[in-house]
Amino acid sequence: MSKSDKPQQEPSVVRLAGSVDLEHAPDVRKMLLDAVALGRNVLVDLSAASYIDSSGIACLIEALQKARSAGADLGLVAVSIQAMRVLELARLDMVFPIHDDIAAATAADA
Amino acid sequence: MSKSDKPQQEPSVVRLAGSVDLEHAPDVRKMLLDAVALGRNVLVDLSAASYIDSSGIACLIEALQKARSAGADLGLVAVSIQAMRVLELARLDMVFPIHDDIAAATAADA
Amino acid sequence: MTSASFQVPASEDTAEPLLELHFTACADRLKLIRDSIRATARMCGFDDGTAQSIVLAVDEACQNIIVHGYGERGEGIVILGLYRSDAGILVRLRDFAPRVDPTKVKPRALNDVRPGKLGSYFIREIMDTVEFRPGPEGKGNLLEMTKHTGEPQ
Amino acid sequence: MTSASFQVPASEDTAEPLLELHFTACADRLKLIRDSIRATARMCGFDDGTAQSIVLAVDEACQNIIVHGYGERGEGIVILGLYRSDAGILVRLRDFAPRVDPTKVKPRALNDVRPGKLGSYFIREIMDTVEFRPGPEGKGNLLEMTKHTGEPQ
Ligand SMILES: Nc1ncnc2c1ncn2[C@@H]1O[C@H](COP(=O)(O)OP(=O)(O)O)[C@@H](O)[C@H]1O
Ligand SMILES: Nc1ncnc2c1ncn2[C@@H]1O[C@H](COP(=O)(O)OP(=O)(O)O)[C@@H](O)[C@H]1O
Repeated sequence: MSKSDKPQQEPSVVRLAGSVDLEHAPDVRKMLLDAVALGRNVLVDLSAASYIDSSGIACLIEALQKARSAGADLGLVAVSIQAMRVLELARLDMVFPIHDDIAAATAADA
Repeated sequence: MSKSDKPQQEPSVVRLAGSVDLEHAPDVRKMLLDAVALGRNVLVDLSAASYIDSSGIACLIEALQKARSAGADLGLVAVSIQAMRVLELARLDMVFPIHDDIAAATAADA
Repeated sequence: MTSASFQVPASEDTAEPLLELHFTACADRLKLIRDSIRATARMCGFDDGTAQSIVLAVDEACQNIIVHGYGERGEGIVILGLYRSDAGILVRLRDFAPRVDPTKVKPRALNDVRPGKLGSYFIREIMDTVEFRPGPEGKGNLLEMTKHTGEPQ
Repeated sequence: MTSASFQVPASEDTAEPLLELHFTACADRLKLIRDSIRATARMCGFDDGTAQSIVLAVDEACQNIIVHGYGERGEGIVILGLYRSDAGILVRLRDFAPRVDPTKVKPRALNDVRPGKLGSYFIREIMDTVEFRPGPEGKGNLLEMTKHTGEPQ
């Protein structure tokens, strides 16, 4: 995670549950961009996300880019095997910071 | 469980996994009747059974009747919520002895 | 031949087609459709337990087509249409087997502990309405079943 | 109108029809079909992980029909045929939308980190063959995809 500007601030946590897919992409996009707009680092908790497709990935990429251009970062937490396979397929597993759980993510950020 | 004839003998355990349905009924029927033919009490472990339908229930009823007419009994172990709902629907939840796990079934039998 | 439209539900005009499944009347196909039936029932507003019961009822009706409808005659096609209605779910099951005599489809008696005759009993216990009709153009059968939300299953 | 037979696969004559799904091209239908695709892929001999990847590829192809095929024109029908072939699975996806120009369906470049253009890239990464054809009788499109067992996904 980017430690540069706001090391003292808690990250915003966005929890995505169920299918992060074409049907839910509009809601997911809004949740992520709203979190990014707070200006802090964002952690996306995927522990309850059962399925993710290219529409979900597109939302994550857009939010990551918005976060980084604002000097913050966006990390993924508790990525399931299915989600990791999709991230790897998209060659994005090295682009997003990925953490086992919120505690690990917060420690990495501190 | 019937304690009458063979109190000293370990029950035969039949483990049904996956779908106990029309497709698998011939195999299930054979497994159950083979176990009943051993003459001991039979415990049917349903912990890995993900789905059961009328064909599966029919196999269980047939085996139960064969067991009882040979002076033994047939009990069910680790019945899932789905399987219990089907047994209740068939009004069979009071017909089969039902146990939480093998240990409880063996204790009940001793 | 390809159908570019859904079967039109005769009984509930306002019903919205959600999914239509076409498959061969063969026991090993049922595992392919159960999860879709469950997901469709959930989309119609049923809770997990009731959706699971609806899966059982539809599965049993498909089994009856496989075992009794086509039976010894071998495999035929089954078309399962799932519709969202104002009241809940409408299920339409079409086959091309000989005509069913609805009076011969008798669920077993309640206290009858025997293997068999359970399928149609489950169907009637779970669903709110169950109706056998002749298929369109006099071919085969059309089993229409409904289940309403807001009722304990 | 009701189809009493499966679409005949043009490319693999020996392919056995396992399941055909008909649904409206609408984003909320995809959750109804994913589990059936997975179960069908498993029946064709794929392990869990590969079956899950096949689900993704087919789902993405359906999304493209919803978003780009029918798109602004509103909803149309999608027919998804799943077949077991000697080699593995054959997927046939039929729509009645305007003809797709296959040369315009370009997966994104590998190192291009942008939202979008991921779907067709996933499809080509996961499946072994992907072919756009015109639909029968010149109506709509027929996307044929295959995936072979015994290969690392
Ligand atoms: N689709 C069908 N086509 C022809 N006969 C049917 C059909 N469904 C049910 N039946 C008749 O109704 C009877 C009861 O069905 P069911 O309760 O499912 O019990 P089972 O399948 O164990 O006989 C069957 O034995 C059969 O004679
Ligand atoms: N079924 C289709 N009908 C029409 N155009 C399509 C279809 N599938 C793909 N395309 C075209 O190919 C492009 C790439 O598709 P895709 O990789 O899924 O990315 P995206 O959907 O994010 O644009 C689309 O933008 C569209 O122009």
